[in-house]
Amino acid sequence: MSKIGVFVCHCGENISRTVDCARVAKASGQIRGVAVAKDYKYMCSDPGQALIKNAIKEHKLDGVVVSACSPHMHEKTFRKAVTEAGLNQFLCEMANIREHCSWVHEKEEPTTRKAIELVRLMVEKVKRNMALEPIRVDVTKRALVIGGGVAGIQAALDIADGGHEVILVEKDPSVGGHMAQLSETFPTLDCSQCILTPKMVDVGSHPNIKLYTYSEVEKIEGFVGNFKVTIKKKARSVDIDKCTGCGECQLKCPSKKIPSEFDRGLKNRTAIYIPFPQAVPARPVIDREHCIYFTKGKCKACQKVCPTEAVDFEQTDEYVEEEVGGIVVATGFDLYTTDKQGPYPDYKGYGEYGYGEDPDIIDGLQFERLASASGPTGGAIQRPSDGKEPKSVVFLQCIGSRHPSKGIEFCSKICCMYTAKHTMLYKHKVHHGTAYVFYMDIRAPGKGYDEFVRRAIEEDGAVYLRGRVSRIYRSGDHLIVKGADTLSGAAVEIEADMVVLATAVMPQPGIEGLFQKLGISYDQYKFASEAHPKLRPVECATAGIFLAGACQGPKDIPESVAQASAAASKALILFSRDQMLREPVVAKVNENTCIACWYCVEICPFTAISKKDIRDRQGNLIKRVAEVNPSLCTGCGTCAATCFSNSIDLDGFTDEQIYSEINSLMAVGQDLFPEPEKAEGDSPDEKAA
Amino acid sequence: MTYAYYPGCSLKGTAIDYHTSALALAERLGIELKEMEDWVCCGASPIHQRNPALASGVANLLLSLSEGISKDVAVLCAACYHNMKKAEVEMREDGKKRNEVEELSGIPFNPEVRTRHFLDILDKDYGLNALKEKVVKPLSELRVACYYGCLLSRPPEIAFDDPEQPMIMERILEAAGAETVSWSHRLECCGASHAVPLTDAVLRLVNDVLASARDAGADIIACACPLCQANLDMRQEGIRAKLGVAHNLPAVYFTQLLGIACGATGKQVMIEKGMVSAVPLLRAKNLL
Amino acid sequence: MKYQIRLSGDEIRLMQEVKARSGVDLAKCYQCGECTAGCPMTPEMDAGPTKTLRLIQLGMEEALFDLNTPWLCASCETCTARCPNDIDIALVMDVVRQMARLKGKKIPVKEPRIFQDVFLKSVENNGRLFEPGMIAFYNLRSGDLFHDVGLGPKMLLKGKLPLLPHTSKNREKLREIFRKAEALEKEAGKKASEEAHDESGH
Amino acid sequence: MSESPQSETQKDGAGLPEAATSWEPRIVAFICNWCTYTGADLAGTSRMKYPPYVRVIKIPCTGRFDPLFMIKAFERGADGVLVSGCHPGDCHYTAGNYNARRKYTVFKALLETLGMDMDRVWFSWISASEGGKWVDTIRKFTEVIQEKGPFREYREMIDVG
Repeated sequence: MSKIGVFVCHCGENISRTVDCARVAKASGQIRGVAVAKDYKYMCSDPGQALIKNAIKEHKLDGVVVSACSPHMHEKTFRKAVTEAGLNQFLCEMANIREHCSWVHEKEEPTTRKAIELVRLMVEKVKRNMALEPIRVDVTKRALVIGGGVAGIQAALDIADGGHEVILVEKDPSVGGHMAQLSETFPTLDCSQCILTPKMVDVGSHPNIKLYTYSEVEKIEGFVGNFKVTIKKKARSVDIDKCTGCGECQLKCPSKKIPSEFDRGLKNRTAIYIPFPQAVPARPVIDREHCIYFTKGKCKACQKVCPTEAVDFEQTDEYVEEEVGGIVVATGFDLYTTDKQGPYPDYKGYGEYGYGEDPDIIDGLQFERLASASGPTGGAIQRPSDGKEPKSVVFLQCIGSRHPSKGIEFCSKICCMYTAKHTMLYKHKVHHGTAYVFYMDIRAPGKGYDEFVRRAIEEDGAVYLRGRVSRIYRSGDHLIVKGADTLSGAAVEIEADMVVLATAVMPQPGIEGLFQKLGISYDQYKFASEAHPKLRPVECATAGIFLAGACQGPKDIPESVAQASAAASKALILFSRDQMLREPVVAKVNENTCIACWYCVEICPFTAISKKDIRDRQGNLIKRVAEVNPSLCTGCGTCAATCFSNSIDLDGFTDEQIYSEINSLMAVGQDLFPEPEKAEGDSPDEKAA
Repeated sequence: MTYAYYPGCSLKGTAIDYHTSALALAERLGIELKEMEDWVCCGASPIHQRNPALASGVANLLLSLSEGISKDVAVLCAACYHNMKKAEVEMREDGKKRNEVEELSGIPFNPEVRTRHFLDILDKDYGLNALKEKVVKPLSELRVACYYGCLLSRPPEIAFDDPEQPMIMERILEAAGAETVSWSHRLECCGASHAVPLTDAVLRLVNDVLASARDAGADIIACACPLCQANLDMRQEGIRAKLGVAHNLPAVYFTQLLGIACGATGKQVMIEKGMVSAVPLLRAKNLL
Repeated sequence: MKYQIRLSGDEIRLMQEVKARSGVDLAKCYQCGECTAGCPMTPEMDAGPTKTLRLIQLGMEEALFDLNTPWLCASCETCTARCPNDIDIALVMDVVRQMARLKGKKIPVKEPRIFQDVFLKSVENNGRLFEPGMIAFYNLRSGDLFHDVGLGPKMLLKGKLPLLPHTSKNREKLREIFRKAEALEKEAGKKASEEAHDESGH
Repeated sequence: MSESPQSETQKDGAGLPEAATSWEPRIVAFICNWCTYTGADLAGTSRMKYPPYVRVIKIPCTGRFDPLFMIKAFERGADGVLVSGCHPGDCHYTAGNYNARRKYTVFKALLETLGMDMDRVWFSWISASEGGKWVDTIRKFTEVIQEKGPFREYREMIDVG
């Protein structure tokens, strides 16, 4: 007969507010096989853990059920505690009576009953748990960093400086990301490129970093410590080893009217192009969609002019495989657009602002390019329609963001700050102009941030209006902006020369494709989800994959950099060991009953099952059976549920365990739910009666 | 092509020209607008301003009158369209609301009934290509400002085109050879529901709409609502008197222009009914 | 309006009553002002829709029914269409008018109310609107005897005003709906105020 | 399948809760550890509310779900069974949820032929971020089961069998 200990946590009042914890403990004590059942205010605290450890020793427990929060929260804590008391950690399970019970139900009888049943379910499972040992696997001490913006650059440099090899994959022809597009950065107004380009150069020249630009992750196999990554190097049509980056080809290219991605459509580029002068690598790429040779079959002007014969029209996409132990995802963000059919088809555009068709209504990144010394106007603020200097500019915050009827509820976090910065950049260049800002709330809780916003208002004279804008329309030379100032209660109409929309920060369009390949989860907006919002903010639920920067949610530069270093340190921790332990949740085959139908081999998503010959001493084949490679098996259990002869089981989630859980739910006859008063006189001896 | 036609009160009074021109046009296109018998007033804006539930109850009564004619109710007036479509959409999507309205009106709701504005019928059912074939007198060189007003596309759930940037009337009139102008006040409210009690405010709103159309270079405004047309047409004199602005910009129904394009005479579409006459303009463009 | 208010926890009742009548939850309103920004009638209004909603949120019933804003609403629904939180603001304006009437409040701007009554009376009487009768009756009631009087003869000349009312056989059915709706709104009022009372824990 | 072990509590049991005077629906949810379990956790951390009649059995992946689990649950008195995992394409284990679905489809057809009320079995995709969807699903499912009442037909069916 089992000797199980049940430990019911009050979690302060988080559980006890709606669940009668004392009753849960009392009822648990009456379940067969339970040797001891106790409740305590904070089971995860030191005294709480001590209580468990003492009980294990005192009652010689062979299983523990901690009835508290979600196992995702504290399973590790309690498994560690029972190990310290000499119990195998896999003999400890958690009954989730907080997230799945006390927090989601009212204070009523069925809630406490549910808590008791959840305990009983786990008790029945633990009775059938087996002492297991974690699986040891070798760690490949190389990292993959996906995304070459400031977060990816920082993570790559930190890991590389820590002495490990890094594979950095960037989808665009150059690293740099959005930060390279910015003019100046808040709250210090230092030049973005001045602080970023040295890091870009470091990434390009670091001996530990292998840089794949114009490349994408095609496939990922394996698991923490042992990932196998297939990278697609898109055909650049230029041999970057031969090319010297002289730029002759760009000058001669006849196809010159392609909107530049880097300048966000405010300037044109050629079909063979280096995205911007500071690009790393400073090597061109041919945009095959627009190249005259690729579309019409004639031209080759670039090839003729190239002094090193680097242009290669025959180049094809190339696939390379890399083995890594950990992955940092730093795929960044893009901006929501107000277009009717933008890159985010799930979200409505802004018809009331003309669906982004008016050239003088631009977004924040376009304004950055206008204000940038390296931008299309050389840093002069000129409106796109006619190049005139705008005398009044209206900045609109919360476009897309905090706008549930357009499908987005979150705050984009960075717009309050960059809009204040924009008003300053504008006023520093157009002294007699007026900058108006429509805002809903000012969110500037960073170091020196609120002071910065006040400076925009007090020193640079930006006019802040608290309200949203209902419509923007063109009237001759001007844009009419119809907004409101709720502080005065007035409707406000402004004749503007240019309007700048602080549009929502969104994940890269289509990024969920990559997240699916990585097997990591993401939220409704397709921002990657962290393992725990507070305590594991840079890890994914999938071990060995870490998050950095705005792919996880809107972030400014300091935050992205900090998170990138945090992700790098997580990777370095992973690489600090030669071997790592994995949960022993793996499938095992009963060779006596296996009928060699090979359905498991076919269905296993990880090719962890192979065919094994069983031979007698003479080497004659007796039979063939399935065999699981435990270092490849991830424990999904598909094989166990599929096996025709029921010969595969999954450690930790065996058929026996699951059936006992099901049985326990429906067990009756045992009055586990006496009213508290009625139960007063019960003694443990009566329980089997 | 037969539709249950609900004219509404204005079309039998101040907007008799809208009714007549629509019927003349429909006949030329081979569309049958069969008037529902014994219809009542939808109550326009005052009805929901008094009691929103009452508006839905009356709308349900109106929808039920289409039985035996067609599941599609053709409507020309934007206020009627708004009240009926809003009730119809709400009842179809919200079971609780549907029960309430059925209870109040004592009439079961038929979820297959659809309220259709005539613009939508021309665009989707009849089709622009078919329409083009019927055009005998293209509206060439006529610069038209298409005016939607507020009620045709608000709330967005009842809109039959993009609620913020509809192009349906432009598409239709362009198919008839007209040149349409791009202008800012296509969807701004003209204040028609206050035309009687708050005339001064309404003069301001109408003046804004007319000025916007004029600045965009329009010769004429095309309307799809009797309240809008009456307001834009009749208030020009008040604007001249009170605000000192003379617009002299004809505002007519899109059905009148289409009727002419399809060969109807001026009389057949009652083009002479407007306070600001469109006749001289249309003569100058050789359309009359 | 007075610029000091004292909050006691009861203020939520007004919002609950509006919700019971309209289904609109004004807790969603974050006072962004977009409704006021797009409203065509703001030049004539004393508060604008945003502030009107705020008064409901704070339970300021007296101040709310003093406003001309709900009565100047032209029902164009621009506010509803643009509200970032999908609040049917135009419906709230309708409901405020309705509540004011049922509670017997003095209406701060009489003309729209008279027009509403006269219009619906005409509809109720004839089943259909009789425009000349309605206008004449409106002028009588509002005391503005010569309102728009210049337009009448011109419209008659143009044949745009019928001389006799149209009636409909469904007039009775229509009247029945009017009567039932009136009974229901009174009942709903009682229920709403009771519910609001219960919910606020009194 | 092998005979499932008789649980010790079952030996204690005196039968099924047929005579319960105030009947409460019994819903068993088999949910995957990565998506739906975490989504249900999120519903908790967000303090959303739903009826307390669902009992969760955690499995690593819906791929582990064996339709026989469902049969067992009904046999032991469940009135409804919910299976929920990651969205198609989002499976932590690449394709487990897809396999589960495929298996279930085949099984469903079989059970329907046998006259089983398959409205008592729901399959859904709820991701780690969809706490609200978990709550909605439980609410709706509970409503449906409450409307249908105890699953007497099944127990009668197996009694006859």
